Order: sequence, then C-alpha cells, then structure tokens
Amino acid sequence: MWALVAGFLVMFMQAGFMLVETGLCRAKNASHTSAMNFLIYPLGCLGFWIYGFALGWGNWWNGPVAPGWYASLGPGLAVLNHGWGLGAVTDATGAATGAFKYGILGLKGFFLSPSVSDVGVMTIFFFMMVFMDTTATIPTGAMAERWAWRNFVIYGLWIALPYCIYANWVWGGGWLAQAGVNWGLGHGAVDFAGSGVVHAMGGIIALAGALVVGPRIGKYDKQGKPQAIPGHNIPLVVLGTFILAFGWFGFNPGSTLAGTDLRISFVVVNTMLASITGAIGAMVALEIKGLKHDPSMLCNGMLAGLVAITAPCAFVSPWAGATIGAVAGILVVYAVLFIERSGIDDCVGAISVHGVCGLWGVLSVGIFANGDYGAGWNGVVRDEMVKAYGSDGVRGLLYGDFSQFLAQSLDCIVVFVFGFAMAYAWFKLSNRITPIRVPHDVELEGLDIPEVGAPGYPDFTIRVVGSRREA
Amino acid sequence: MWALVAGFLVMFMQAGFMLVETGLCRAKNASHTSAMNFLIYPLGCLGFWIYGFALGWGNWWNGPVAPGWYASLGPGLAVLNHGWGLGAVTDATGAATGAFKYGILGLKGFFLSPSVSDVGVMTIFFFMMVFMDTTATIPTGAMAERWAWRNFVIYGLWIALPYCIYANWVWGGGWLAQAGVNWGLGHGAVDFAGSGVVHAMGGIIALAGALVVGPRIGKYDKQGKPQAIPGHNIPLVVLGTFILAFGWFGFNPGSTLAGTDLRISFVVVNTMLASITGAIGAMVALEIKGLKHDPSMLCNGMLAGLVAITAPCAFVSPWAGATIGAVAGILVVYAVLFIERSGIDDCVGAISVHGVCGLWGVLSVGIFANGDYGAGWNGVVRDEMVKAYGSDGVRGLLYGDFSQFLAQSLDCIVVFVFGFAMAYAWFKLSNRITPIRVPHDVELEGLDIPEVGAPGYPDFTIRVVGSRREA
Amino acid sequence: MWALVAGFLVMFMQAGFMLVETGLCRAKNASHTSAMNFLIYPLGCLGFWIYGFALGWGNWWNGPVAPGWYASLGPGLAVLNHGWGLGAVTDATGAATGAFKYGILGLKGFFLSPSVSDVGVMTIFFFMMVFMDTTATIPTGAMAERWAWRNFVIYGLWIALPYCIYANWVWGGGWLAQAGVNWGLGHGAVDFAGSGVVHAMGGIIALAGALVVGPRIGKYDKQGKPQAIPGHNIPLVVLGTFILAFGWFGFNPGSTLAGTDLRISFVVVNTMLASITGAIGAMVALEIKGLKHDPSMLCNGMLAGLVAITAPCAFVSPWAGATIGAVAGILVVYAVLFIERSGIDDCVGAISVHGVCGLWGVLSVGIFANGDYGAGWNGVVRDEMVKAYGSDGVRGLLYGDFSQFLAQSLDCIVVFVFGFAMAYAWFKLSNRITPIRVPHDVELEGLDIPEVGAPGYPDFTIRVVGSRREA
Amino acid sequence: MKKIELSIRPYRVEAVIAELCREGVPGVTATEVRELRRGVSEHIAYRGVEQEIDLLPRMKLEIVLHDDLVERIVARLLDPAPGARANRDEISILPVVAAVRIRTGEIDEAAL
Amino acid sequence: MKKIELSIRPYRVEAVIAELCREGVPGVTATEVRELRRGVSEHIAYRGVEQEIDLLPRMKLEIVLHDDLVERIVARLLDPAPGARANRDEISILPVVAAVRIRTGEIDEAAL
Amino acid sequence: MKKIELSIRPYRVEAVIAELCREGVPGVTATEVRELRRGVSEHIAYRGVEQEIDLLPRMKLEIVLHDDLVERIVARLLDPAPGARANRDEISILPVVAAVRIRTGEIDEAAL
Ligand SMILES: Nc1ncnc2c1ncn2[C@@H]1O[C@H](COP(=O)(O)OP(=O)(O)O)[C@@H](O)[C@H]1O
Ligand SMILES: Nc1ncnc2c1ncn2[C@@H]1O[C@H](COP(=O)(O)OP(=O)(O)O)[C@@H](O)[C@H]1O
Ligand SMILES: Nc1ncnc2c1ncn2[C@@H]1O[C@H](COP(=O)(O)OP(=O)(O)O)[C@@H](O)[C@H]1O
Repeated sequence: MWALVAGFLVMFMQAGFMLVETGLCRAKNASHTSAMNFLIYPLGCLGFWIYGFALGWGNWWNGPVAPGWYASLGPGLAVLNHGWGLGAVTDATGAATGAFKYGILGLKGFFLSPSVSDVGVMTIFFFMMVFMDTTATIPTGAMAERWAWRNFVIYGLWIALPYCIYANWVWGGGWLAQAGVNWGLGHGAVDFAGSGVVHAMGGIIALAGALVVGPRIGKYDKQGKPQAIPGHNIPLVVLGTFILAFGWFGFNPGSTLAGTDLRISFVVVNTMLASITGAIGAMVALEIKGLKHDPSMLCNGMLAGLVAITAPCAFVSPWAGATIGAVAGILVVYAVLFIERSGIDDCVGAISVHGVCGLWGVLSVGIFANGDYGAGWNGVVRDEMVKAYGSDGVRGLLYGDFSQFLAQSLDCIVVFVFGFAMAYAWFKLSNRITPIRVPHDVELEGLDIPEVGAPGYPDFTIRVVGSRREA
Repeated sequence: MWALVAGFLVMFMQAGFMLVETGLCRAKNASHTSAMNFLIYPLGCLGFWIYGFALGWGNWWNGPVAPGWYASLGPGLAVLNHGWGLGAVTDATGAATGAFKYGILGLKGFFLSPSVSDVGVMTIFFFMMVFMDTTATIPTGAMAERWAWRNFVIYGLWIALPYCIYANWVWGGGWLAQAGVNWGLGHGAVDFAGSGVVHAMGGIIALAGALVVGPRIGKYDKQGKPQAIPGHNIPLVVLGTFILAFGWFGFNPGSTLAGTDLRISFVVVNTMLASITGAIGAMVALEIKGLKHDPSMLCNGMLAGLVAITAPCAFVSPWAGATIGAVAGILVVYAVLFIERSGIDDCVGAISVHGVCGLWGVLSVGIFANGDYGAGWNGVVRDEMVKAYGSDGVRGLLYGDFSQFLAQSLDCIVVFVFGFAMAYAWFKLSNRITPIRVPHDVELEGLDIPEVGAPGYPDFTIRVVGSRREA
Repeated sequence: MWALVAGFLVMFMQAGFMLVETGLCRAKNASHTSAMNFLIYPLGCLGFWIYGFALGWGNWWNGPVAPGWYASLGPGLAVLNHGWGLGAVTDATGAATGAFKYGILGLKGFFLSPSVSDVGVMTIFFFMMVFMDTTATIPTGAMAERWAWRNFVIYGLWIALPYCIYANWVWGGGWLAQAGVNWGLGHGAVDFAGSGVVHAMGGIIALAGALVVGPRIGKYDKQGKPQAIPGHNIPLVVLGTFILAFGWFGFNPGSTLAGTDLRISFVVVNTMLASITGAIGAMVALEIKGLKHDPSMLCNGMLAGLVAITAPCAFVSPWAGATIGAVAGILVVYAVLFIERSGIDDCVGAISVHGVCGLWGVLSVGIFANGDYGAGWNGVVRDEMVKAYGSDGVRGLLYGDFSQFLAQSLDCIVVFVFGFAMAYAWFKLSNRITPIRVPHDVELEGLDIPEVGAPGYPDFTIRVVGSRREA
Repeated sequence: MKKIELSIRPYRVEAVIAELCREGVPGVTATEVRELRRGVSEHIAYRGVEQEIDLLPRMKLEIVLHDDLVERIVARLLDPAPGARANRDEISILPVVAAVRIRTGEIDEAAL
Repeated sequence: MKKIELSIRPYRVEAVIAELCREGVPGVTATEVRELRRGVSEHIAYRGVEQEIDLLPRMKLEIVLHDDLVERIVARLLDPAPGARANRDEISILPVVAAVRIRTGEIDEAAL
Repeated sequence: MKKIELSIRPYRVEAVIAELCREGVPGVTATEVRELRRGVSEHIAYRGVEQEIDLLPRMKLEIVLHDDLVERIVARLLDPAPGARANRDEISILPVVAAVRIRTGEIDEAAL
C-alpha cells in the first residue's frame, strides 16, 4: 500500500521533468518539449507493459534478492519464476530450478498476462513502471529543441529494453546482484532506489543521444565557444524542481516497498539533507568560480544531490548523506561546464545531473554505507562480517568492506558500457528509420507548428484572411 | 485514513482543472478563468456542507450498499438513517425503518450538525465533498471566456443539488443502486469511483450550460464553420493534465474507502493503463485523420482514458482496463470534432472528455467486469451466480451477466435525462436573475478587468497620469 | 509513517509559496523572487540541521508535553533530554532531572549527532524541519523585489534561531507550554499545528523586515497614497494557492504525528471548511467595500482561513471551524488595506495573511475549543474540569474555561514581542554586514540580472555582437 | 508612397485587416503597443487599491501604400469604425521615400 | 506635423510620460522593443557561460505633434534625463504628412 | 537622414544585426510584430480544426542613418538574404527630419 502511494509521487515527477525541460528551452519549442515529456509517460509505460516488466522481473523469485527483501508483498511473487541466464542452477533433484548463477533475462509476465495477476505483482509492476518512466524522460531534456517527433515516438517504445535488462541485473536478481554470492564482491551491486539503474542509465542514454543528434544550431560559434541559449521561463524551472524534490520522497522511501520498515525515516532525512546540501554545494561552486547564483544551476544542484543520495539513502548516516549531496552539488557545476565545453549540447544538464551524479551515487554506497541496514542483502551473509560487526549489513570503504566498493565500481562500468552501447546503436539505427533531427529551417523557425501542429503560446488573432479568396 | 489521503489528492485535481482551462483560454481571460476555477472549490463545498451532504448521504445507512462496503469506517455511520423515498419499507415490527424501496433523498446531517459528528461520517463527508467539486469544475471549462461572474457564483452554490440527488440514487443507497435488488438488474447501477456520478453528470451540465450561454464571438464564421481559438499557454495545459493524472490516483483507489482492501493495486494498475492507452488512442486517432499530434488533444486523450476507467477500475482485469482507455482515447477525438461541428462551443472539450467518456465508462462496467470483485455489491447476492462462479461478483456482458449491462445503460439514460433537465432549467432560470453572458464588448475586450478587476498578465507600468488633474 | 507523508505535503508548500510570490511580483524580478523562494528551503534546513533542532527539541522529553502526546513515535525520543531553563526541577533523589520549571532552550542533537540517531527522532526532525521552512518563506514574500541577495542568504541561515527558540517554548516543552502547570493558565499555550509558532512568527518577522527594508520605489506617490503594483502572472498565484491548500492537509492532520488518531478526520474537515469560508469571507468583504472580486484577494482569503484554523483545528467542531475561517477571510481584506495605507509595503500580503490571521488562529483556540479533544494536553489534568465535563480537554471561552483564553493571549503577546524584537534587531544588524536593499537603479531595472545573473523570461536572441570586436 | 499608422483596440484587428485586404493592400504590420490618449483610461482594483490606468493595450497597424491608394484606404477606415464607445481613433500618415523588394532588389515604387 | 520617436529604459516611462502630458501632448504610443546601441551591453551568466547581451529591452515612445510643439517637447525631454549612467538616449524626429481623426473624419492638422 | 524599416523572420535577426553592425550602423531597434503579407500563411491544426494563419510573427528592424549610408546598407541587406523559401522581404525607407542626442543636446545630423 505504501509502495503505491510512493508510486503516485514518482509518477508526479513526470510533471517536474516536463516543467524543468520546457522552462529551460526556448518559447518557440515550448509546445514540442512539453508534448515530448507528456507522451513519454504513455509510450514508456506501453513498452514496459508489453515486454519490459517480463524482461526485468520475470525471474525475480529465483534471484538472490527474493527471500529477504520483498517478503512484505506476500507469497504471490513466487509466480515470477521463469527466466534465462548462464550457468543454470539445478537443485538437489537435478531439475532446473529456473534459477541461474548469472541471471540475464526474465521471461514471465508479458502483457501482465493472467498468469501473474496477483496483488503483490501488480504493486511491483506499478512501482517499477513509474521508475522506468523517470529514466525515459531524462534523455528528452538533453535532446530537446532538435529531436524529430517520429523518432522520439519509437524511442519511447524502445527505452524499456535497455532499462529492464539492466534492472534485471541489479534488481531482478541478475548477475550484478549475484556478484556478491558468486564472486564475493560484498553484497553484489547495491542500489537501493536506483541512482545507477534509473539515473545513471538515463544520463548515459542522454549522452549517447546528444552525441548522435548533435548540438543545436547557434549553440557553438565558429570558434566552438559555447553560446548561452537561456530558456524562456525560470519560475517554471523552479516549480519543476520543487515537484521533483516532492516526488523524490516517493522515490527513495518507496523503495522499501513496505510501509512497516522503520528505516524509512532515515531514508527521508538523508534524502532531504542531500537535496539541501546539493543546492548549497552548487551555490558554493558558483561562488568560487565567481559566477552569480544562477537559479537554473541551483536547481541542478538540488537535483544532483537527490540523484546521488538515491542509491545510498538507506545505508548511510545523516552526516554522510549531507556530504554525498554537497559533493554532488559541486560536481554538477563542473560537469555542466565540462560537457558544454566538450561540444556536447545538453539543454537542461541532464547528462551532468543524472549521469555523472548517478554514478557518484552508486560509488558513494561503496564508501559511506555504515552497515546498520541491509543485512542479508542480495542473499549474502558472510560469517566473518557477522562475527566482526554482529550483522552483515552493507558496509562501505570507511566501514571496512572494500569489496563492496569493488562491486559498486563494477556496477558503474557495466551501466556505462552497456547503456552507451545500446543507446548509441539504437539512435544510429533509428536515424535510418526516420531522421532523428528536424530539418534545418524547422529547427530555426521552432518545432512547435511543424512537429506538433500547435504553437506553445499562440494567443493572437488567428485569421483566415478574406482577401486571399478574392485577390 | 487512506480515504483522507486519497481525498487530498482529489482536492489537488482542482489545480489541474484550473491549469487546463486557463491554458486553453485566451490570455485576455486568464485571470477570469483561473478565478472561476478557484472560487468553484469554496462555493461548491459551501453548498455541499449546507444541504448537499444531507441530501446525498442522509439515508445512506438504510440503503442496500451500507452493510457490505463501508464497514471499514466504523459503526458511526449508522447515524445517517433519515431520508425520503417511495415505497417505505417497514421492518418486521411494522415501524418505518426509514429505509425505502426507492430511496430518493437523504434528510440527515444538514450543516454537518452535531447529530452526525462522528469520525467515520467526517471522512465520508470530506471524501464526497472533493468528489463533488470535481463535477462542479467541469462546466466552467465548457463555458469559459463568456460566463458572467455573478451568474457563476450562484451556479457554484446550486451545483451541489443535482449532484447530490443523483449521488444518492447511485451511492447513497437510492433507487438506482437498489435496481439490482428491486428489478433484478444485476447489482444495480455500479459506479466504483464515479464515471457516471461525477464525470458524466459534469459533462452533461457542461453541455446544457454551453447550449444556454452560446458560442464565443468569433468561434463560428458566417458559414458556421468552426474557427480555431487556441489557448495561450500549452505547457500549463500539460502540467494540469499531469496534476489530474496524479490526483486520479486518489480518485479511483480512494473509493475503496479502506486502505486494507488489497484490490487497490488492481485499481491503480488499471487506472494507469487506461491513462496511457487513452493518450495513445488519441494519438492514433489523430494520425488516422492525418492531423499532427496536437498536445491539447493528447491531453484530452489521457483525461478521457482516466474518466472512462473511473467506474470499472476495480472490476476489470488489466487488459480490459487498457482497452477501455484506448476506446476512450479514440472516442474523445471524434467527440470533440463532432461537438465543434454541431455548433456547441466548448473551449476545453469538457463535454467530450467527461460527458461522452464518462458514459462510456459506466457502460464499460457492464461489458468488461470480470466478477473477481464486488461480491454482494449493492446488497445483491444471487444464488445462481454463486453456484455458477463461486461468488456473485459484478459481471459484465463478456462474463455472462447481461442484466448488469442493462443496469448500467439505465444509469446512463437517467444521468443524461436528469442532469440535462436540471441543468438546462437552472441556467435558463439563473439567466433571469442575473444575465448568464457578459455584454458584447466586455467579451471582446476580455473579461479580466470588468469581471474580476485585475488583468491576468498585467505587468506594465500602471500610471495615474498627472496631466489629467492639471489638463 | 503518517508524519512522514504529511511532511512531504508540507515540503511541497514551498512550491506554493514560490508561485504566489513570483506571480504577485513584477516580471523583471521573477527570476530573483523564485530563486529566493527556492534557496530558502536549503538554507533554512541547513540552519535547522546545525543548531535549530537541538535548540528547539533538545529538552523535549522532560517537557510537560512529552508523556501524553508523542507516545506513538516510540521510546527513542527519551534521548532528547538535555536543555537549559529557569528553576531546575530536582526529582525525589535531588538529582537534576534535566527538567526545568521554565524550559527555555534544548541542548541535544546538534548536527543530528549519532547520539540522537533514532527512528522516532528522525521523524520529528524531518517534520519540524519542513514546518520551519514554512516560517522561513513567509518574509521573502513581504520583502520581495528589493531584498539584496547576499543579505537574504545570511537571513536564511539565521531564521532557524528565533523559530526554534519560540518553538521550544510552545512545542518543545518550554515555559509557554508549562504555563498551564505553573500558573494554572488552562492547558498552557495550545497550538496544535502552528498558527502561532509558524505563521504568526513568520508574519511578524515579515513585518520587521518590511519596515527595515522600506517600501518599493513607486509604491507610494508623493502624497503617500499607495499605488497598485500588480504582479505579472495571476494564474500562477491561483496554482500556488491550490498547492498551499493541498499541502495544508499535511500541515494540520500531520501534527497528530500518529496515523492512528481518529481525530484526524475532524482536523481535515475543519481545515477544509476554514479554507472555503476564508475565501468566501474575503469575497463578501470585497463585495461590501464595493470592490470587484480580485483573484489575488480571494487567494489571500483562503490562505487566511487556512492559517487561522491551524492552531484550533483539532479542538473545535466543524461549525466553529467555518466561523474561524470566515472571520479570517474578512479580517485579511481589512488588514491588507490597513497595512498598505500605513506605509508598509508588502507585495503579497504576507503580514496580513500569516501575521494577523495567525494571531487570530491562536486566540480562536481560546474561544472555540469544545473540550472533546486534548485531554491531558501539556500535562495538565484539572480535577474540577474532569468533574464538570468528564474529561479535561482543551476548552475555550464559549465552553467555560476562561484561563485557556488567557494562555492564548499570553502566547500572542510573547510571539509578537519576541518575534519582532529578534527580527528587527537582526535585520538592522545584517544591514551592516551586507546592505539589505539593492541599489536604486538595480531595483528600477529589475533584480534578475544583477542579483542572480539570469533574467526571468529571457528568450530573445542573446547576441555577442560581432561589431564590438571590430568597431 | 505613404505609410499609414493607426492604433486600434485589439479586438478590432481582425475586422480592420480583413477590410484592408479586400481593398488590395499588399501587407500590414501589426504591433502590440500601449497607448495613452488624454481622457481615455480604465479602472482596475488591485488588492483593495483602486486605480486608473492610462497606458492601454492597443494594436498599431502600419500599412505602406502607393499615394493613390491612400485616400481610398483612409476613407474605408473612417466609416467602418463600429463600437459603441466614443471612438477617438486617429490615423497618422507619414511619407515613405522608397520601398525596395529584397528578393529582386527592385527599387522604389515597384516594391509593393 | 512631426512624429517624435525615442526609446528609453523601461523604468523611465512613467516619469517621461507624466512630463509629456503636463506639456499638453495629446497622446503617446509606447512599444516594448529591443534596442542595440553600439557600446551598450549587459553581462549575464547562464549555466556557467558568461555572455554580453546587446539587444536590450527599451520602451519606444512615439508622439505625433504639431510643429510648434516639437521644439518645446524636445527641450523638455533633454533636461529631465535623470539616471546615473551615461545616458546616450537619442530622439528621432520624422515628418508626418497628415493626421485624420477617425470619428469625425477631420483631416490634417485638426486631428490632434 | 533616413529611417530604414524592414521586418524579417525572427531567426534571421542575429545574422542581419551582426551584418549591420559590421557596416558601422550606430544602432538598431527591433520590435516583435505580427505581419500579414498577401500569399504568405502558415497551416496549424488546433483540436482537430485546421486553419491558415496570416498574421505571422516577424521582427521589425528600424535603423536611423545618414543619407550616405542608406545606399550601402540597403545593398548589404539585399544580397545576404539566405533562406530557402521565397524571400519576399521588403524594405521601407522613411525620411527623418532630425535626430537629437539627449545627453548632449546636439541637434540634427550629429546625433548618430
Ligand atoms: N500623440 C500621438 N502619438 C501617437 N499616436 C497618436 C497620438 N495622438 C493620437 N494618436 C493616434 O490615436 C489613435 C489612438 O486612438 P484610440 O486611443 O484607439 O482611441 P480609442 O481608444 O478611444 O478608440 C491611434 O491611431 C494613434 O496613432
Ligand atoms: N540607428 C538607430 N535606429 C533607431 N534608433 C536609434 C538609432 N540610433 C539611436 N537611436 C535612438 O537611440 C535611443 C536609444 O538610446 P539608449 O540605448 O536608450 O541609450 P541608453 O540606453 O544609454 O539610455 C533611442 O531614442 C533610439 O531611437
Ligand atoms: N503594406 C506594408 N506595410 C508594412 N510593411 C510592409 C508592407 N508591405 C510589405 N512590407 C514589408 O515587407 C517585409 C515583410 O516581408 P516578409 O513577410 O518578411 O517576407 P517573407 O516573410 O516572405 O520573408 C517587411 O520589410 C515589411 O516592412
């Protein structure tokens, strides 16, 4: 029940993304950008409903994560037991238990078929769907003002593929989660609410997309120096950031999937602390660089803090949460500058906020996790840890478990390589099906009318001129 | 407690309606349209508090619906036992039990008098009040840009009347709910969250209002061909739609009134699926008609999906939910065109979204309900059903209960006739008290300054010119 | 858990404040006003995290309020037992129990140090933090369009001081709460959700700030007659008010801190009734004064109703809730006029809405409280009351407990004197550190570019003119 | 050639432009302006403060014409001025030295 | 008759128009424009990129006057130019051939 | 002195102004206008209703110049008109009687 309410909040984040992106783009593309952010929600869900959920969580019950963590949602989940992977595990009786040493894909629950119609499965389906939509929306920000509408529509249907495969590896009991059990890498890839699975993946896809689609006309002058193309409505951007921060309270605490888990209040406090230190970190970074406190950068700072705390939120103590946020805030300012200077045009800083800070979030679990929480995570209970600390919770570098940090770095490398490859290939391929970039003069005149038929801010006498008929 | 949280979300939908309507109207009426949507919330609640609640739910305890469904809210509700109807039912001792074979009106709890001050009654009061406000807001969209302010204020106080009488019939244990028990029409009119009671009623009142008030100046040229009068801010419309979709998660799941009902996750998934297929259905319909994917139509598509799923959400399986949404999405595109061509000027498409798709939602219960839920609904337990399917849940046409479809069609006819008659009469009457339409040149200049005294987007030097005093 | 969800809603109110203030200011200051409202959230939280929480709730466990009210959050709170005050209380064994007859400051939990890292403490920390932010945001509205950015930043870090000290006195078991036990003043200062602690304090700080910073240029002509300086976007103001009303459902009901308290439905209904009668009260007041129903005044009316009901919401019956709201609605219209005429320039009416109606809310507890709730509040159980009414709940004037009214008036006087003195002193002092008001021509040109570097609505070709290099 | 300038209430723009087109005017340029006419003001009430606004939103039309057309157009503009309120619109006529059609570079009169 | 055109910083509009009215000017048309003056630019920092903006928001005032008034008005405009920064405002004066009052159809001079 | 008026598609503003500055034009005033050119219209689909819009958003540029510069500037404006679509832009040239630099009060020609 708690997961549902949290899911509502995460769904509402779509509005936040829409506002931030529309505010940071020019008025002539307002209607196109908001329509893109609007339609990504149905398109993404459609893909998730048809094939996404099955691929990601089909084999969930056999994965190491199953027994410990999701018990709260009832036995119904046992039905998600069909998948494909390497090194099939045969139980005592030799019969293939459907579990794999290295799970890669789930194969149960396409179209939410009646075979999986159980209350618990529905909740997971809903929760993971809104998470997936967050990833789907991130690239629209980086590729706004020049992305052709038809290409965007097929992207919307495709996005569930890379997301769900990777989600299977980390959350669906796939080989990254089993890294702990198989290769003794701490608790395997630990990502409480999705810094890696959702944000880093979204940022990397945005990176690939921005590269393929190229910078906006007028973004770089002849000497390649970036020109400022400010958006058209800063108050909308600030409102969008607040909606995102509000939704994020559903994002992190929701991932406990059970309202009963008292750990939630730590998660909430960590999330808030990271968001405020993120904004202040960005402010300090701007101050050092001698720049004025540009509201859109402050917003990016808060978002960066939130993105970074998403993975470690349940495992770290409050002071660590604040530090992760501050680092993310500073990191994002330099990342935005670096990316702009390196010729990649990203209207809203999605690559720096979600990509860079997403990876930082994943790594920070491996550094700051204090072992109070996450005992038996990913099915890993190491006796020596239990002896040393009384319980084998998720521990970071500072708390004596170096192998966890290794697992996290593995997670980062995999998400970068896998995400970038899939996305780059897809954008190149889709470019052949229907051109990814709008024609030159459409981009100049503004995408609203040619692409979606209605100007963003019409409101002037639209006239059918009598004269033309007589003249 | 869950009903309260859901009620908060439904209350927030007012902001969504305000944004959609203000965005789709011209800037010169922005302040007037948003003020209308703002004030309808207090006005509607006032009417509901004074007489609405009593009329609608006064006799709630005696109605067939009482025992089974609302148990979760505690015994306190027994206090709602005073009403009026045809065919008074006398219990064994012959004393009028206050129950009626055909309940028409409740007569208890005016002004929330202390006699009903019980915790459970308060919750129902709050929940039903925010529902009523949704109905009240719908007509403001259809009659925007030409509705005189004073006439709107009295409309605000009147709207609770038709809504509550009809709600009594369907939810308050009135004769439509008793249709099952009395005339063997399945489970009587089944409307889980209000496609009929809230949306269809709102759409029909909007229809009556749009007819009485007439089209905007310039909407139809001499040959009667509709002219496009685009709004002034598409991003606001998209934000409004997201807020509505977010609020809708309170609308449908909230109607279980008890957090414990595990059915909620089905309701949530159905609601989401319908919303996405609604938007995609609209996109497909636009594609077929060769039109560009106009963002405001896509938003109407999603809203149409949500409106349609409101009644059947707890009774249908996911694939059915998606189909209902898709049909609604396509239906709304054709409905908008049909209504525009037939000379009825509806700025936001309220009549097509809420009216047409609301009726479709009510009918869809009679088609797609799969009998898994709703056993003993409206006090109907038919042994033959129990024999055949193990439990007498709400069954639609495809699952073998034709009579349920009849009950739903009866519901549709009644809401249309009753709603239209009441609304048409009221608008004609109120026109005599204070003119319903603003004077010609006020409508041309823009309603903001003459009607509510402040322009929507003033922000230019307002000057008291010194000269006039000297000149 | 319920407190957390409510806290999310209260956090979201920041977006509401931002929208109302940005909408009511001129476009040339849009980016500056929204940036101020954005950054106050991180700055305020930072101050609260470092010293605020410890000062306010450090000695919470020893205060009279502790045993009865917060039990729901578990034993963990006992850890908040270190503070400073007058008249140290020694228990039977003579050892200083850390309790004080007149608690003034708490001294435990700076930086949320591990010593207080308990789940219950985290929840209170989070909940009280978002409350504090509401107070922090109010003055930004009154001092918008002329407040220098650097001065604002240090204000953000300072605001936690006066708030937390005062909160200690009323909520943290300080001497105002102990007024009942010590001086027999009813149940001591009773403020269920913070009309006094949050809103009155915010309004008074806004008053001090507006006085120190002075009116905007052009607000008063030579004869001192106030000129209308309308904002730039009324729809945003209405959206902001809706978001605030939505958030308020987290504000009042959340203060029960326990989802189990059935009283919540009364709180919710009272909150809603007050909000609607507030708006209608303002409408009526405008009607009497012969003014058009100006949307921004209607919004102020609703906000006034909400502010006023915040303190009495759990103690009054619905009809009383409606009356409190109506009085607040009328009061705010006259307050806005009075303040404007008396030379204090308050762009958004923050002083009238929060200050005046906040004080009215505190007083209304002493008038309308009907004794059904609040037995043993602030550790006060008076036998004569128990004899007379069966339980010693919080009673107002109309229900026979005059001393409660005295306690409330004491509360008002203290908040006014303390708040004003602290704020006035601070603003004067901070003016010396960095000028509180922007230079003359910056204020004329608009604060966006000089103060925060980016215009609110840029969107016009930004050009580096080739000529300058050649010319 | 002459340039006719007049500013009218925004809602009249459609009607006036349709008229002008019917008269065969090659093009019209419309600009949203704020105009002060002595004696013309509107009353607003903002947060309880009542005030007269002088700078009222108008639409300024600019039409570049050959001299012969000027008389006819001005006459057309005079009679169709509907609208109940006293219409104190005014037309200013400025001389245009030359008009050059960019694409073809034709100079002077031929441009229109 | 002449038409005086000048563009000033938006915040000066109130003061300048009040002056003009006191001088008995019949009407003023104000238009929001973006103006480029060589050497005048503002500095903005947007997402870390610092940039000079040239096209700065100004308010263009147009006043149609009888010739006799022109001298007095231009003089009045010159001296009251307050504002600390170097004020490089300029006034352009264009000839107006005729002004026609729409309602009465009076031609030429009488219109104002 | 002359005032050149031309309205161009908004996206061309940067290029044209850069050109003008390179030519040493003292200043340019740009105004967002809506312009109707016979034969030029755009097609929009709004809620299923398809419609032609005539009043299209353009950017009107006004440049006040000494007579000698006029020829060169008009020529410059003619050739660099890129853009695939048939560019039927036009330039109107109006006479300017005098330009006064406000700060120094210099009259006439010297102002620019
Ligand atoms: N001094 C002036 N400067 C510019 N335009 C003027 C002036 N005096 C009158 N006008 C003209 O007056 C007309 C504006 O009249 P208007 O205010 O629209 O009358 P009304 O508002 O009563 O219809 C426009 O054509 C405008 O060009
Ligand atoms: N080439 C030009 N075209 C149009 N207007 C010009 C030109 N050169 C100067 N001006 C005039 O210059 C003035 C603008 O000066 P301005 O930029 O406001 O000075 P400052 O900004 O320093 O006060 C206006 O009166 C404008 O009409
Ligand atoms: N009657 C007219 N009134 C004002 N300007 C006109 C008129 N006729 C043509 N123009 C001029 O025409 C040009 C507009 O051409 P434009 O519509 O931009 O061509 P295109 O849109 O095909 O590039 C501007 O220079 C404008 O000043």
